[in-house]
Amino acid sequence: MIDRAFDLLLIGGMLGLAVQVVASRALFRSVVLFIALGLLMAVVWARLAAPDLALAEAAIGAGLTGALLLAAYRALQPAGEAGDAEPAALPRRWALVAAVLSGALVAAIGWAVLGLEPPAASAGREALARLGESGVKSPITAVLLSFRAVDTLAEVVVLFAAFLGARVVAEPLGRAGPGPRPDPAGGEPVLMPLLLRVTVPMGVLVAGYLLWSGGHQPGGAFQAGAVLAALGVLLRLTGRLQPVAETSPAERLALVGGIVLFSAIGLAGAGMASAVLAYPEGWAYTLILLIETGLTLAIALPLTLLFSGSAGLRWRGR
Amino acid sequence: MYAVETLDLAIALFLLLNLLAGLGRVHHGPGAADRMLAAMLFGTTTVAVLLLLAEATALPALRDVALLVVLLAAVLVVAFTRTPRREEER
Amino acid sequence: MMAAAYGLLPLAALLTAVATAAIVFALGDARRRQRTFWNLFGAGTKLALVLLMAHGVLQGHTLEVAWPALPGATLRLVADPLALLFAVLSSLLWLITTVYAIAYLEGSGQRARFFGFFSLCVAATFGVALAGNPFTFFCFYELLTLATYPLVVHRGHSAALAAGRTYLGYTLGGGAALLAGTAALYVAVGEQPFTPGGMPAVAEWADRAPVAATAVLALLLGGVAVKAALFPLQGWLPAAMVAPAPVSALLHAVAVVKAGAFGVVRIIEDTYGYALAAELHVTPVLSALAAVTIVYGSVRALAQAELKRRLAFSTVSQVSFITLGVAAGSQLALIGGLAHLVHQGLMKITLFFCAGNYAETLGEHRIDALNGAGRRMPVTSAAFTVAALGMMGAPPLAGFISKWYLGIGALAQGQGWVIGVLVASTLLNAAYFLPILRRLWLLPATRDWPARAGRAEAHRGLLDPVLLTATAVLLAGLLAATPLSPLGWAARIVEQGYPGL
Amino acid sequence: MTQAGLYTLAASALAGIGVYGLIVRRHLLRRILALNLLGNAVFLLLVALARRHPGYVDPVPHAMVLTGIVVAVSATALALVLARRYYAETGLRHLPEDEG
Amino acid sequence: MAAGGALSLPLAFLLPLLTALVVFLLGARRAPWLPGIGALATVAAVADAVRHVAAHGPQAYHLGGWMPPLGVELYADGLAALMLAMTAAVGLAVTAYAGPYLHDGHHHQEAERFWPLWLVQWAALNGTFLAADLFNLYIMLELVTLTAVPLVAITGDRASLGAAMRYLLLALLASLAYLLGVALLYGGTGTLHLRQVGELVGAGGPAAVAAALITAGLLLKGAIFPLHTWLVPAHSNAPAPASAVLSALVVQAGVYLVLRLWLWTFPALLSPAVGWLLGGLGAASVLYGSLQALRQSRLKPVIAYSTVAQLGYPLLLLPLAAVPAAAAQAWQGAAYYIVAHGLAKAGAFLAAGNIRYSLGHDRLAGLRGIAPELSVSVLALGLAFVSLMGLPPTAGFLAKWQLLSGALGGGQWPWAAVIVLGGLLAAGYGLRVLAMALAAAPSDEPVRRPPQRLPRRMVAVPLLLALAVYLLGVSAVPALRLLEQGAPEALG
Amino acid sequence: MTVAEWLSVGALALGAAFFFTGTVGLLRFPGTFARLHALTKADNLGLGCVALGLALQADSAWVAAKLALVWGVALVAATVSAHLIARYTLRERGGTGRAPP
Repeated sequence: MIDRAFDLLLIGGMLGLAVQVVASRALFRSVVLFIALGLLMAVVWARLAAPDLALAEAAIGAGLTGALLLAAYRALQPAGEAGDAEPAALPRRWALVAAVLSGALVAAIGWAVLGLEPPAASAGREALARLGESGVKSPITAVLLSFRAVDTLAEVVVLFAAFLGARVVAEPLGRAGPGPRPDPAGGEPVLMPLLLRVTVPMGVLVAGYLLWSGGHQPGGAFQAGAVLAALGVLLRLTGRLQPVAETSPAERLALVGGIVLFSAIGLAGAGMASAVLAYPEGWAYTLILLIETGLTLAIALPLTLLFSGSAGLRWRGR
Repeated sequence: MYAVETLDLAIALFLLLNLLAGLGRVHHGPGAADRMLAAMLFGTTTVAVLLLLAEATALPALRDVALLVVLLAAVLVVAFTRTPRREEER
Repeated sequence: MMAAAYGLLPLAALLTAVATAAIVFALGDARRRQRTFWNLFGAGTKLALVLLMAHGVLQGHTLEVAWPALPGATLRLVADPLALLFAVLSSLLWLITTVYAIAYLEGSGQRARFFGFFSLCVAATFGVALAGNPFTFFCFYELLTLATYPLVVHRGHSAALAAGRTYLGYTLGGGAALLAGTAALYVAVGEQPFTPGGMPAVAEWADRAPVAATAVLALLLGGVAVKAALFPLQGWLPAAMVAPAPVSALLHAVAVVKAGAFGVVRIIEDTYGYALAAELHVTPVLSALAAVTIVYGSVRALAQAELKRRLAFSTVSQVSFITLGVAAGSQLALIGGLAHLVHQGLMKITLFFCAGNYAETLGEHRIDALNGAGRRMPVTSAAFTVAALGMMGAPPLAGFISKWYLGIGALAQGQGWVIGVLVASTLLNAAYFLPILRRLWLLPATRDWPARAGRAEAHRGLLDPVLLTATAVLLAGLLAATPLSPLGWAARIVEQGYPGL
Repeated sequence: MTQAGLYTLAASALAGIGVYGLIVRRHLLRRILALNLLGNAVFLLLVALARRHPGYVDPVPHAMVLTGIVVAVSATALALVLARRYYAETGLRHLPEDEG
Repeated sequence: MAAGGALSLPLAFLLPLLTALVVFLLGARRAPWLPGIGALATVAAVADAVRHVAAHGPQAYHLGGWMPPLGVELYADGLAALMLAMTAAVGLAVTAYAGPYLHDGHHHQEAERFWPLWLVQWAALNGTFLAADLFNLYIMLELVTLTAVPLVAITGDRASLGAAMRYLLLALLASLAYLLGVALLYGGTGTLHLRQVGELVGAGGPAAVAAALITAGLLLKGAIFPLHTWLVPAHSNAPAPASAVLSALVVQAGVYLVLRLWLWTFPALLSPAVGWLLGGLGAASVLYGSLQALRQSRLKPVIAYSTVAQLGYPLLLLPLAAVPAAAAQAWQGAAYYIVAHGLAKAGAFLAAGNIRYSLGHDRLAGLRGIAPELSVSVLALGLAFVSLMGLPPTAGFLAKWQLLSGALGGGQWPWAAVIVLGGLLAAGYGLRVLAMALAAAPSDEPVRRPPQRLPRRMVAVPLLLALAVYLLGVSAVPALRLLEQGAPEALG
Repeated sequence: MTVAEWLSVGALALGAAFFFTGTVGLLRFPGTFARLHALTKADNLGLGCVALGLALQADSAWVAAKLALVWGVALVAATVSAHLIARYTLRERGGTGRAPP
């Protein structure tokens, strides 16, 4: 009863937020509502017994995407510009067409999902049954790094490609990223160092913990990487990390080292184990942990750099 | 223990209601800060909901999620206050 | 061993022309002497290879190369007597035209491009001649279109470009029809080699589906009729006159219109077979169209004031004799038509060379400006006279021979009206050629042509080819009775291949 | 209706909202937001479907969504960078064909 | 737990990827030879894969040793092998061309950025052709998109940025539509493996919705009318090597997947009505793209619209696949079309790149009296266009012949008419370009800007690509024999 | 139910009440600063009570410690966030740009 009420309320809130994101006349409101929606999605994942996703959503959906959207919003809404300079909305009849189209889509998908019988067998069931062969105890980590390791490899490459792409299209260093710090004369808020002193070590610890726990419970390289990236964003925002125009060798290594390591171990599988991306008997857990460590960096750094809008970052303490 | 879990869920439900009510502030503003404030409420309440759900649905990992949310909530606020201000953010 | 070597001859001859094109392209514009050498070397080698092939065929060898392009569609080159008739003609005239073109284009730009495509054009013509099945025929037929286009627009001014557009509009449209027809034919009967007397499978199919078979035949003929300049698809030919004289010679005498006429022969005689084509009521239509074209072309020629345009309409008229010979349906008429394939080529190339000489040496393009040119350029004018008389059908020249065979062949089939067409054509030919001859020889010069470089005649490179071809016109008529004359060879083709007609 | 069924329907509704927003709204940032809504809908559908099985939760869709989230944030980040540069060069916040 | 299949399958994905990573690590300036080495290694892997398929039939490689549905399978049948080979040829050419193009002193930064992007894209393309897993395909498609968009924008001018933005938004929408369909399929079948899904999915409503979503996404990625709007600005504003891979490979991957999925995963749904719908879209692409190409005043948009047109032909297979008398030939024609178009289009774009590089513009009217220095590039352009027109002796012709024969054999004359008409229209726009290049310079033209000297390799590469089209035009038999490996029974 | 459970229920109920207060404050109070005050204080107290309530239900000290950690971090984050937003609002209204004392 309460379960049902909770679900209905959650769904209602989620859809209401989504409608507001689209319908809200002020763009800033849309952005904030979208960030709130991210938090709500974390609760949705929690309700659907997907704590891994809730972790990822909390780190990426709420933290990183929010920061990215805010920075982009500011960049597209220049100072001194009065009013809402959005292009006029579609004429009413087109909006109606769009509504009909979207309605049809909703009806089609809804109809399809209601007619969908759960299959007797599924890849997931087999994954659970053969979890023991993977070398890790968490089924999701087993799927990500053993059964379907190539997806994970390709996906980290996607992130790398997005970084490469951003290098091509980014604005010049001075204008890219979140922008200059607002008011040097005013100095930094007195409490900022406190925040950093608590958040950064805690964040690193949490990242390490998530990385380590990926083997047996929710967590893993994604979540750990996302946490580190969020810390990077924080340090970039507070000026501890400064954007620079060149990627340092160490950064290059961090960006691709994990992928190279993953590929190399994967290739070695052809000789040392049964196939490419297979792990030698008894080595699976160790190698997976090793790969995940590399991937954590390969996820954290490009995300930070994408936010920063720069090719590299340099430490400039305080 | 059944009763306690139900209670946890009930409280989570109540908090969810609270949270959605707070969205009114995002809507009405009037200032950008008010909107962010509402988002903060969202953050804290979400943490509480997650903690309750962790207990109610026996998913201890949700506590890690809650920890992440509190840890990263500040990032958003910093992102909001530390980027150049614009005139119009209604 | 020997047989195998013979078997590779068609490929070797084809590749000779392609390689010549490649070398000429690669040499670029600057290296004139090397280009001239390779041009002549390529043309000479090809002619030698083709003559060797003719020898092989006479010896009874099978000269055939085939390789599969697609499952169910083979690229096949076969040297049968009919193929060789066209191949020898084109190779010989290529050599001569090359000599002429080298002299003619002296000093003009883009010669590497010109001679490259020129060679490619001849390679395509050779492929059309030796194509052993409709698929191969189509491939080379389209290649010919493409290779000639840059020659038509060679001068590059807007008139040339407009002519090129017209040319392509017609020929690619025809190509599309031919493609559709050929593909439909393959779908219906699968791949069949060209078979003298018609493909048996086509006959069976026509029994089952006469309407479809007629439609496909119409598509095929429609496709080749464009190049053969059959009325009402002749519009491109006069337009293409903007091209340089050697190109006109090539288009009219050697390659393009001949490929069309040759296509008519292959389709009527070797694909459907005359009997089937007649049964499907296609041949009467074809002969009627040919007759109309003959008269139409001649009438239009009468009205042209420019020499090359008059010659162009003359071609429209003359080429249709070949079609007429095929459509008439008797052995004799077919012999006449095939012989005319060669004869018309020799005559028309001579005429175009001469026209080129007048243009080049005197700077005259219009007929009324040629008064007295015969005395100024006696050799050229003599050659022109021989060829023009041949065109009219004056005995004992080449044109007379083919028209004679056409006439008696048609009579044998009881198609007396063909005689009427022949007579009308001859009269019209006389009407548009004799005034020219009169101006050349009888009227006094009205213009004061400056002697270029002290020469009165066209220079050697332009003159020798004309002499050669004019002599050939003479010989083809005088020696018609010998077995290796065009007529003798045509007779051999018909007797061996189409005994049933 | 089961919990999973409820969420699958929610997912289809969310997809509709996203697509509507994508068509109707022209500001680049809004389009990117709409795409993210659509992405969330797809993820929600996957996860809800994973929950239908009696006795177990299918981990494969979870892994897919985890991957999908990273892909989505990569694409979003690139799109935002591109939108900013586009704006810097053209002064436009929407695609030219969406004018008026 | 055995991998089965040839090791070259995963290598075809991993080798270009690793090269990209190492190039990024070392910097393209420090290791200018590295992309070439990587390209050659990739070509070798692809050659080995093709050899395996030709000799031993379709190859299935089970990554990690996990059989589907648990693991991801790489699967190379004849069609995939053909795509890999075409990609390898184009890839090698583009790699060879981009060297001098980018390292001429003007494009240093572009070079640093181009190489890793392009090599990752190559890996992703190979992955797209090989993946037999619907979700893995999603990631590969995203990878292709996220590398293609920056390649569009690499010059950084306004037009290309707008084009890239539009492309990115639409491509992301397409990916999500695809993923939505995949979610439904997995929900219904419990597997992501292409053929397993095909066996389990049936023809019910959910399957139809899934197929519709997936197809809509792929048609958008494949720029099929009326979802083609993004292509022309994107492809005509990119630098030459990028245009070449975008037109020859990236969009073709979308069309390839449409065929792959309809023939392997949704054959049960391929009713005549659906076939006619998809074929109709293909036909509309052919006609619309060609007509638009006729109206352009710049060279690169002509070539880009020609891409829209050419992408339509393979879709004509779908209505023909259900007609037994048409299926086999149409299948061969459609597959060969993709190969022929890929090579010819890459050649055309690279040749156009030379013209632009040298003259500084690509206006058709400005091509009159083009300098003799460019004659080889013009020749390459012309040769490539002949294949796009479908005239002999080119691969484009053989493909057209097979497709046309299939249509006629099945009595499907409307499709045959589209094919013939499309060829004529292609001739129209092709020769419009070539006429300009053959034309003499207008006499009143002021002194022409001396063309910039072209590096020799840039001259040679487009010509070689164009010649390859002719080599494949002499005989399609080896390629079509390869294609038979693992062809669906209905098309065998 | 045990004493601990009763206590837990009480703490949770109190937490819910705090949250409710915070929300009402956010919605009803006039002025940004007033809302800021109400919200940060009430919410974090609410979170504290909820954490306490849950800690009382927890099976292990590890869980309780984690709950405490969550609350602790939340306090720091909330403090700093409130501070930042206050500064921001001040400056937005043309203030000195200096943090309020």
